[in-house]
Order: sequence, then structure tokens, then C-alpha cells
Amino acid sequence: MTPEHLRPDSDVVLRVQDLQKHFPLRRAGRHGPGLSIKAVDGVTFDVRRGETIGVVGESGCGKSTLGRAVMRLVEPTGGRIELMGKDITALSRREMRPMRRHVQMVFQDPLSSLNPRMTARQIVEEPLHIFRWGDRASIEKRSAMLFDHVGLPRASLSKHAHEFSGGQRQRIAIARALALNPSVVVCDEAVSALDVSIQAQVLNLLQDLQKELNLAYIFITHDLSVVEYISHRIAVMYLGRIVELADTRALFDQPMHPYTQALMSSAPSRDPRVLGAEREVLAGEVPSPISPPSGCRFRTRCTKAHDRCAVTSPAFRSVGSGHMAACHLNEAGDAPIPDEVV
Amino acid sequence: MRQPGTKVLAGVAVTLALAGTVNAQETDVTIVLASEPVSLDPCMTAANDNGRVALGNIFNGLTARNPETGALEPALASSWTQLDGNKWEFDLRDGVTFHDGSPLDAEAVKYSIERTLNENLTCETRTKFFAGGEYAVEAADADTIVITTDATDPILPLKMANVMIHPTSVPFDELQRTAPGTGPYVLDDWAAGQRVLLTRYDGYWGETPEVATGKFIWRSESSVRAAMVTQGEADLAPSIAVQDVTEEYGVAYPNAESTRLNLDMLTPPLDDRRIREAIALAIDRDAMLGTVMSSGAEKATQLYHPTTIGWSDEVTMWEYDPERARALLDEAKADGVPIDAPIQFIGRIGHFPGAKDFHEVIAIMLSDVGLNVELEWVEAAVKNRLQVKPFEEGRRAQIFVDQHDNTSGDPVFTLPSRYGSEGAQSKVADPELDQLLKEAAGATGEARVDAWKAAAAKIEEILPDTMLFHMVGYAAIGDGIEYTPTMFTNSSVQLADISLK
Amino acid sequence: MTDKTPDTTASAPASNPRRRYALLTMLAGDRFASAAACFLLLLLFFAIFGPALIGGAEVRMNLGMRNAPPFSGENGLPYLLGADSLGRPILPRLMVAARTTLGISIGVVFLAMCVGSALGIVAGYYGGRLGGAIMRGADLVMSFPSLLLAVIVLYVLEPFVFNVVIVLAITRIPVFIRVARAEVLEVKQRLFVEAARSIGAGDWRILRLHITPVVLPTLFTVASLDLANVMLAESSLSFLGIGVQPPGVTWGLMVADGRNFLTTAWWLSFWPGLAILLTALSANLLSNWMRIAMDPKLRWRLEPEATRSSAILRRLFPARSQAR
Amino acid sequence: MLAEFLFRRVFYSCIALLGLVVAVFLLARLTGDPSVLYLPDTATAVMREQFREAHGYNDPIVVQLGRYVWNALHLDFGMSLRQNVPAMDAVLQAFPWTLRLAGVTVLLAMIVAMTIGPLAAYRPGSIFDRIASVLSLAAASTPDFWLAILGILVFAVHLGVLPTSGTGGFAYWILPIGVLMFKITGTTTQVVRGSMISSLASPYVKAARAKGMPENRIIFLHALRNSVISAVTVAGDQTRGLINGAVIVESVFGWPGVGKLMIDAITQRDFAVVQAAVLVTAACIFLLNIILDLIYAALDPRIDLH
Repeated sequence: MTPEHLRPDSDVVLRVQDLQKHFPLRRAGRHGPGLSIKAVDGVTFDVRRGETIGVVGESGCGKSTLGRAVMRLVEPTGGRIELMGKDITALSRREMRPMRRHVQMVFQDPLSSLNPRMTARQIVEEPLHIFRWGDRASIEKRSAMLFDHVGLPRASLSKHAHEFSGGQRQRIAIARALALNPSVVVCDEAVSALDVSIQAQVLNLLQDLQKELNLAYIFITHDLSVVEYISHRIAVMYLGRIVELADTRALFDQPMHPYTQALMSSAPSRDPRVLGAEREVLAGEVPSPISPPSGCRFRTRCTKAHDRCAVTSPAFRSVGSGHMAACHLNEAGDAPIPDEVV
Repeated sequence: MRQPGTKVLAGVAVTLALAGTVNAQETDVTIVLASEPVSLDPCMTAANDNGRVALGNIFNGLTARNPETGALEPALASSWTQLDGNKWEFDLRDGVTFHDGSPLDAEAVKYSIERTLNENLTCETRTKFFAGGEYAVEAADADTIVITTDATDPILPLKMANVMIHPTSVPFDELQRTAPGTGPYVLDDWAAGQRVLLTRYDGYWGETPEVATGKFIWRSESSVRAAMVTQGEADLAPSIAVQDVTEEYGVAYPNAESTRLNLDMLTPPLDDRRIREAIALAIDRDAMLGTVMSSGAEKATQLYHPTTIGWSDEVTMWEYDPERARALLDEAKADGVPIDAPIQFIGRIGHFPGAKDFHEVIAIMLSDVGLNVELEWVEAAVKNRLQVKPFEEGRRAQIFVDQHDNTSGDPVFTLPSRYGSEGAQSKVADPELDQLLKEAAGATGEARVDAWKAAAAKIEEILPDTMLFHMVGYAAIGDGIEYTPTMFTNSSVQLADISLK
Repeated sequence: MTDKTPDTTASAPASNPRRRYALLTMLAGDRFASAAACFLLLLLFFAIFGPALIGGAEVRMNLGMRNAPPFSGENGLPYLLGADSLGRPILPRLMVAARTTLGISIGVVFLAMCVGSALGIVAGYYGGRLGGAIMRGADLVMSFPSLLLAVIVLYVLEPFVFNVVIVLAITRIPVFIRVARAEVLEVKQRLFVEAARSIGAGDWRILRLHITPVVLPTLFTVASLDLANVMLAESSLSFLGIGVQPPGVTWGLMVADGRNFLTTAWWLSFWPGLAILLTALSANLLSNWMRIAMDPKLRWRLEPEATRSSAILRRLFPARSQAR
Repeated sequence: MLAEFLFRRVFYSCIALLGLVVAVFLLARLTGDPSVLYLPDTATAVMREQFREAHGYNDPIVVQLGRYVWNALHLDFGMSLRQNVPAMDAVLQAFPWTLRLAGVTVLLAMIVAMTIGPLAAYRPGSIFDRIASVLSLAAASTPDFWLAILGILVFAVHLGVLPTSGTGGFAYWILPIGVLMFKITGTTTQVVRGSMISSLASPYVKAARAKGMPENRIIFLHALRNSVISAVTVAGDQTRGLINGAVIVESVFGWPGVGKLMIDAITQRDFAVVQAAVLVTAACIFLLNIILDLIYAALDPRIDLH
């Protein structure tokens, strides 16, 4: 299922370059230098039409902030975001609004992301009203169609969010995200709050919709099995940076970064062969994102760390076909990084 | 100390036990007033708030009035004589010392009078009793003082009852919180907002009073003041409302206050005498007595008490006659008097106990005979401004309730300011009346009595106002003391008049 | 995991329920709320028609009936609750006073709520300099002694009812500003507000459709509580002699005047006091009920009883239930 | 961070205070010339003129204001026209009485409200809840002057267990505090109950229940903590009201507080005292606001001090 061929550049719907988001804690001044939480600290990737890119990492690694920064729900501190070929990094709130139809979001907690005082119909129709989709009748027609699309009975249009089950609520959220025919949908832990059986249903729905509508997903999750199931490519984040980015199969077959390896071995696996095998467990606490370790950020928890890791930050370089990682261990196989990928 | 909790509890118990019996010593008396004095400066005692505490307790004047007879008696002056029309001589009492130990002499008296008349001080006493007129004071010798006036002033000795004497150590150009006096009590302590404590002065020139210390406190609510007396927390509450009087503790007394309806006779329709007469006939005074008014009040024909010199028994007592009132109004209406023009009936908020009902009843009675009366309430400051000259231009006709206490026994403090053409709140400009008032003010003896009576008759002829009542006050008096409230009780509560049981 | 609500898709109600009718049946189901509603309606009736119905009985003075006690029978219906210190019957006076009292208190609360909520919502949503300025302004008004304000305004503008309303409203505005701001600060953190922004909703839309409806029930509750506060504040002004004055009459004024007779004629201040209490109580009960009824998440609490009472209603209004 | 916040707030408060003083100064003078109140009606026009001249009321208002502000900057807040004492002394003497009364009252009211409110909210609609609601509402809708006089009649006159009024030991505090507490307790209880009910219905309490957290832990850790914020808000408002003068209770009980002082000064047009009183109470209220914001921040980490 991984697209082996490199698609033409025009297929890139979203390009993120060296994106940074720092939350200020203290302004620089008499008390010393300014302090900030470096939630996202130089992230580069791009998303092509119709593809799912999974973003995985422990909680606090900045993956949610990344999603919200891409949505311009938080103001990026630095870097550049290009949506449909247009630089949206510095757009004002007002200028950003017309661009929002291209990129939509599905949140983790469907109940709290749906206004408790609105009916399902009002929720789904809201973006249509905002973008003046058409007259009353055509909006109603579209919302009914969206309900069909996401597999909700039309009869429940006039119910409120709390009257639905969790899976149904997420379907409403998906319908709302799809209302305007976006190109990119950011799914922030979109299935994490759901029961496993419901998770599968929603994931399948997302996949069906992707095929049908040629959607691109940025799928943010901490759940490796989910990300493996849905993603074409996967970015592994640690302390605000992407440490490894590869096609799903390549990543799972041959994880190149010690952090990815640790993550995979610590995750409970459904594969019975792994049971009983020695598991590498992630030791220690995640360092503070206010003052991340020098050099390689993972070195404090890395079993393979050596002197150099504390001094220089490893470059994010290609370690195989479309496979990139940031680790000094992989530097033997130096390979030039193709421009198209970064 | 080791058991603070127990100690606190014990303290609470003791406090609770003592709560009902504040007066531990029998020679102490607690008096609860309606309001705190604002200043105990000797020249501010003309204000009732201050006078109640200070007059006759801390300070004395050269003369004083007998509370029962109203007669003028010697105080710090043992005698006085009129040298000629404009000159009075006062001989000072011997052996009087101020609270600071200094002796009373003519210098101190001269200083006190001059300070009271000092234009840089806004002395209540000067503005109330010495409006207009020049006074030259000299000390003839150590015990004699001579006062010269620019015009004949037959009642100067009476006026001197209001000038409080203090030593020369009191700053001349600055009002004081208080000062040493010659009275039977010394100001011991004044905890602002809480109490004023007076203690007996051993060097007092008169008879030593029974009460050793007097504590003055104040509560705004009449019912609370009354309750404090019934609970033994206070011994005397001089002014309470009629509904708070209990048989056991309440005493009624004529409080020297008289009320009138002050009519705006410069503005139509009140400029027509028939309308003013109709108003006089429209008030059912008898119905008010014993209901909104205490039954002890008396219907009035003049704004001062019958004990005042020159009070006339020939002035008509208007009786309630609504039919006649309506007829007068109809008659006036036929002559083109705009009797439908709205008349503002302006009441002062918190004027006297029961003032609200008092005003409402009168408003209803006036409406009943067909006058277009609108009751409005204003603050004291507003009413004072409206009632004194210059009057507002283009105003609607106004009616005020005026309550006046003339405890001096002479109409000169009542009539010229209200009915003389120069009077600050007078709406009358009658040359004949002016002449009568002037004569009366300068006359003495029988001539003075007759002149006042003539003035009263003239005033009735003009009929500028409707006289209402001589009011009564109520005092609550506790078990432990004996005290007879008098017409002076509202302006001075003298501890020396209190005896202990 | 946290998903406990059963899947009720199948039993979905008809797509267009008669909402007002549903509210009415729900109201009938709550005995306290419906009693409160009835009481308020009755008051409203007296406030509007009372003066015309009573025809001046409330100002008819009869000094012979001064402080007549209640329930004495022979004096007739107007004197059922006794007479005041001028012998005027208390019951008609209460009814006539309902107009001024309700007029003032509802006017004050409405004015303060509109202005205060708008400012508070803006302050909470935008924060920053504008929000700071609004909050400091509220501080300023709050630290300004309301009595001084009352004296000044009523001195300069004369103590008309309208000016009493203005004075009281100004003193109540900061309460609404603070409550609205605090609520908005909380609501704006909620995910659905971010979701609305993510679909391109502008500030105005978010404020109007997403924040205000959530904040409003709390503001209504505060307003209903404030109704009593305002009636009390008005009576305090009367106590100090700067509020509504005779011949005008409000419950607060009646309580304030009646206090002088607490020992001898308790009914003078008791009945108007009871009127204030019952009105405040009713407003509060009704607003508590409305808070639930307006919240789709909580509405179910009222529903079982509602179906029970809808049978009664259907008997009472056969035509309407058939139409349903 | 904290120091910066405090500095900024104090700075803005000072500006607001200055504005307030100017506003009070100008507005107070709208209420008329003190000479009509200070001088008896027999006083002549000349005397009135002398009075105005002596106290500077004839100067243009701007000159008067400038003089006042200049003197105030030198900590001279003028003399009380009536009492012949520095206005600030009069205020500072009265203010502690009010502050003590307000402090004790609000503290006790909070304790009672935080006990009854949550208990009522725990089972909305239960008998306890209904009774608590009605009682707290009744308490919140009783006029305090009425209650004060009734309290005196019952406890001091009929039962004779408490003194009627005045200041002194413990017993003297009971009635004024009891009367003031009534309304504040009622209001706060209502608010705590309301916010408790919302908290108990909120998703995270449901989640906590689902996780099997013990019930009292849910109430005390989650719901109550949330309700404290609203209780603090209400209590703060009520304290502001009390600091600004529990005028009625103070005058009925003869409590020598700032509320009584202020209303007397207003009716007497003793401008210097009014201004000094507003200055002191407003400064105290601004301080209280800052403290409240710090409490909010401590209770709810999401609230940003910016």
C-alpha cells in the first residue's frame, strides 16, 4: 500500500519547513535570558494528495502542537507552512479564514469538540454557513449527504452530541471536517478515546473516505498499531523534533533510530511471536522541553549513546529509499538527501 | 496563659453576663443620642448635636435660662445692667476656674466673645444668634465686662446665654475639637464613632452634681435607643419616636419645636390669600393628633411657644373646614387664579421622627380640598437651599414644613428672618410689618410685648403661612435615674439635672 | 471507554418537535417551578392591571384604621392584611407596589445584565489591553461607593424612578462583567471553540453561537439572584431616604417604613418583606429550572415527569394535543 | 513573573485610584455648596460669602482640584469641615472597625456556604437541597435593616442574651456579624450549589466516577475545587460591598465604621472626609482584587496572570 513511486511536486498539498513553536514562559530581561517551552523545534515534512502521514511519539513530544500549528490554531514561532502552494505562515486571522476550507481537523475528544448546545445538523452545517456554500436547501442536501457519507442515519440529524455514542460523535466530527471538501485533514488522536472495536470502524471509514475523496491525512497518535494500520508514511517525534521518517513498512521492518526501536519494543504487540522475547524498555523521564539536552536530544535515554552524541546534533539524513533518520549511528551509510523529500 | 482556649471562653461568659449591666458603678450614667456630636468647640454648641453634650456640661455662658420658667438666670455673670441703650455691663462671678486651672476673668470673657464673633471661624453660635450687628467688647476691670452694640439690643443678656466662655489659650482663628470650659464636667475621652465620656470637675463653681461620669453614645434608630434603656444599657434616651414609648420608661415633654407650613406666597396660585386661607382650613389637625402626631402635641397659632414673650392669644386658631376651603378655591378660580397649577410639597428626608407620615397626611388633606399638590422629598442641603434667598427663578409654587425651635424666649430669633423683608427666608415684603418688627426688636418691657403682639396680628392679616403644632418629644428614662426632660432637652442634656435613685 | 450513553439512534424523536409545547409540559412536571411561574405571572398581572383594578383604594387614608391588624375580618377584603400607619389598606398597596418594584428590579437587572455581560464576554474573549481596560473599569465602578453615587445622581437628577434604575444598574454592572468574563475564560478553553475556529468561524460567530449560549444560563442564574439583591438595594436606599419616596410606593419602601413599627405592628414590614422573598424565590426556582431545561445535556432529567404530566395537559388542551 | 504582575497591577491601580479621586472630587461638588448646610437658616448672605471664601469654595473648580491633588501628594488630605480633625485621621480610625467586621463576616459566611452548598448540590432536588435552597434564598432576600432591628428586639430585648448594640467584647460582635452574614451566606451558598451541580455533571467527574474513584474524593478533589473559584468570586464581591460600607448595620448597631462615617460625610457635604474615605476603601478594594486574582491563579492553573 505504500506508494513506491515519487509523485510530482504539484501533488504536495502541505509543506512544512523548519516549523517551530515555542511557548514563552518568561520574557528576556533583568532576570536573565527568556525561557520558553520548545514544543515544536524545527520540523520539516510534506504531505501529498491522498496520502496519510502518521505522526507518532510519546505524550509531550509536541505532536499535538505540530497539528495545531499546521492548522494555525497556534501561531508558529518560526519556519514556514505552505498550503496548496500558498505560504500561510504569516497570514492574519482574517486572511487565514478562506484557506481553512483546505485544511480541517478532527479532535481527540469528540464530545468536547462538539458544541453541546447544537444539534448534529447544526454542527455539520456550520462550516457550510461560514463559507456560504449555497442556499438553505443546498446546505440541507449537503449535510444529509455528509451524514450518509459517514454512515449516520439521517433521522438523528436533530439530536445533540451527548445523545450519540462515542463512535457516532466522531463520525459527526468527521462529517464536519469533510463538509467543505478539504484537501488535508489533521486527525489529532482521532480514535484514541474510542473502544477498540469502534476504533476499527472509524479507521475504516477514514480510509474509505480517503479513497473516495482523495484526502490527505496527518494522523497524530501515540498508538503504534493504529498508525501502522492507517499510515502510508510515519514520522516519529521526540522532544519537538522528527527523529525518523519513513514509509510504514520500512519503518516497522527496519527502524533506524534507537528511539523508534525503543518505542516499538515497549509497545504491547499483538504479534504472539514477540511475546517472551526480550524487550527494550524506555528508561527514565522525558527531559524538559524548556532546556532540552545538548547534541542529540535522545541521548539521555539512549542505550547506544556515546560521547559525540552530547556534542553535535545529528543531521536528519537519508538512510534508505525515502527513509530518513537523525542519529549518529547511521552516519556510516552517508547518502545525499534528495531535495524533493525534505 | 497555658490554656488560651479556656481563657477566651471564660472571657466570653463574663462578657455575656455583663452585657445587661453596663453601669457597674452607680454614679455613672449612659445617655444614648440619635447622632454623634461633630465638634465640641465652645462656639459650635448652638448645633443641637454638639449642644446636647457640651452645653451646661462642659461650658457655661454668662447667663442661662431656667428650664422650667424660661427666666434668665445668672451663670458666669453674677449680675448685669444696661448702662444705656447700646451698652451692657456684666459682673463676673468670683472663684470660677476653667478646667485647665486658669481663673475666669474679663480677658477670657472678652476673648471668648470675640472668638465666637470671629469671621474667620464659621461659628454656629455667631451665625445663629448674631446675624447682623456690631459688638464691641471691653474688659472694664478684671471682673467686669462691657459690651457695646451698634443698635439698641434689649436682649443681649439672652444672647449671652449662648456664648460659651473658655480661656485665652484656645486658638483664635482655628476651630478646635474641644476646649476647657467652666462647666461641672470635663471631657475625659472622645472615641470617635463610639462614645464621649465626661467626668465630674472637682473645681466646679456651682453645686456638685450627683452623677460622677456621663457617657454619651449614639444610635440612629429610635427603636434601638428605646431598647437600650429597657435593657439597662443606657439610662436616658432623650428623643425617641412615639411608637417606641413604653409605659414603664417613656416620658413625654414639650420639646420647644413648632411646625408651620411655609407657603411660597410669591408664586401663583399661592400668591392669592384665599388659597392660603383654604390651606389653613384644609388641615384636620385634630385627626393628626394621636395618630401620626403624639396626642401631647398642641395646635399652634404662632411659631413660638406660648411661654415666649409677646405671644398673642388673639391670633385665630384655624379649624378644619374643608367645605369653606373648597368654596374659597372655587371663588379664586372664578377670579382666574390658576388653582390647578401644580404645587410642590417639599419634604426633608429624615426631618423629625414620623415626618414621613406627617407629610403624606398633609399632602392627602390638601389634595382632598382640590389643590394639585405633588409631594417630593429632598435632602437637608437641598431644602435649605430652596428655603433661603435667593429663591429660584421660574419655580413652581412650593410648600415646606418648617420646624423651628425658639428656646430663647424671644420672637426676635423667629420673626425677622421669616417675615421681615430682609429676612433670609422671608417671602414677605410689607413695610408696615417691617416697622413693627424693628420696633419690637428695639423695645424693652411691656412695649416689647405689645410690639410683638402687633407683629403677630399683622402676620395673621397677611397670612403667609399655616401654623401647625407645638410638638412634643418622648424620652425613655431608665430605672436608675430621675430626670425631667424640658423644652431644652433637645439642645442640651445637662448631667447636673440628673439625680440617682 | 468513557462511552456510556447507549446508542439511541433507533428511538430518535420526530425531526421537528413542538419545542414550546414540550417546554410547557416539562414545566408542568416540576411542581416547584410551575408554582414559581404561576406566582410570577400573577405578579405580572398585578403589575400591569393592579392599579386599574384597585382604583385608588391604596391611597385612601383613614387615620382611624391606623395600623389595623391583619385578618380582623369585619374590615373587608382590602384590609385582609391589615392597614399601614396612615390607615391605608396593605393588600392593595402591595399590589400597586408590585408595578414599581418589579419595574425597577427587572429594569435594573436587565440593563445591568445586557451591558455587563456584553462587556464581560468581550473582556474574557479578547483579553489583552481591551479586556484589562474593561476589568479596571469594573474595579473602578465597584470601588466607587454606591451610596455616594446614589446621592450624587439623585441629587443632580432628582429622585425619579428612572434615575433610581440607572444608579442601581451602574452598581450591578461589574458583577455581570466579572461573572461573564470568568465563564468565558473557561469556555473559550474548551475544544469545541477551537474546533469552530478550525472550520473558519470568525470571532463574532464564535462569540455569538459558541460562547454566549453556554455562558448565558449562568448569567441568568446570577440575574435571578440579583433580582432579590436589587429589591433589597432599593429598600436600603429607601431606608437611607434617597430611593423611591412617597407618594410612590415599593415593597422596599414599605419594609423600610414599617420597621419603625416592628414592636407594635409587625405586619407593616412583614407582608412586603414576604413579597420580596417570594418573588426572589420564584425567580430563582424558575431560573434553576430554566438552566436545566435550556441545557440539552441535562434536559432528560425533566422528561420522565414531563410525559406523566403531558397526559394531564392533553386532557386540558385536547385541540392542541390532537394537532400534535 | 509574579513580581511583574504585581508591579503592573499596582501601577494600574494607582492610575485608577487617581481617576477615582478626581471623579469623586468633581462629582461631590455637583451636590451643592456646603454653606447651605453648615450655616443655620438665620445666617446672612454676607456670612455665607465669608464661609465660602474661607474654605476656598469660590475658587474655580480646577484650582480647587489642583490644590487638593497637590496637597494629597504631600499626604495632606484636608481637614474635616465638621470635626476639625484631619480627614484621613477620621477615616483611618473608622476603617479598621469595618475591615474587622467584613473579614470575620465573610470568613464565617464562606465556611457555612462551603458546607451547605456542596451537600445540597450532591443530590439536586432532594429534600435537603430544597430546604437549603429556600433557606439560603430567604436569607439572601431579607433586608438587613429589618433583620438588624428584629435581631435586637429578639435577642437583646426579649431574650436579653445579647447587648443591643455598640462595641465591646465578643458578645457585641454576634448581632452585627449575624445580620451581615445572612445575605452573604445565602448568596454564596446558592452560587456554590450551582457551580457544584455543574461540576458534578462535567465529563471529568464522570470519568473519575467511571475510573472508580471514591465518591468523597471526587467531591473534595474535583468538584469542590472548582466551586471554590466561584465562591471566592462571590465572596470577593460581597467583601467589596462590605468594605465600601456596611452603612446600615453600622448605623443601627452604632458600629464606628467607615460606612457610617462616609454616609454622614456625604449628607453633611464634608468633602474632605468623603474623598479620604473613598481613597482608603478603593485602595483596599484594589488590593483585594489583586489578591483575588492571585487566588484564582493558584486555584486554576489555566488562568494566566497576563
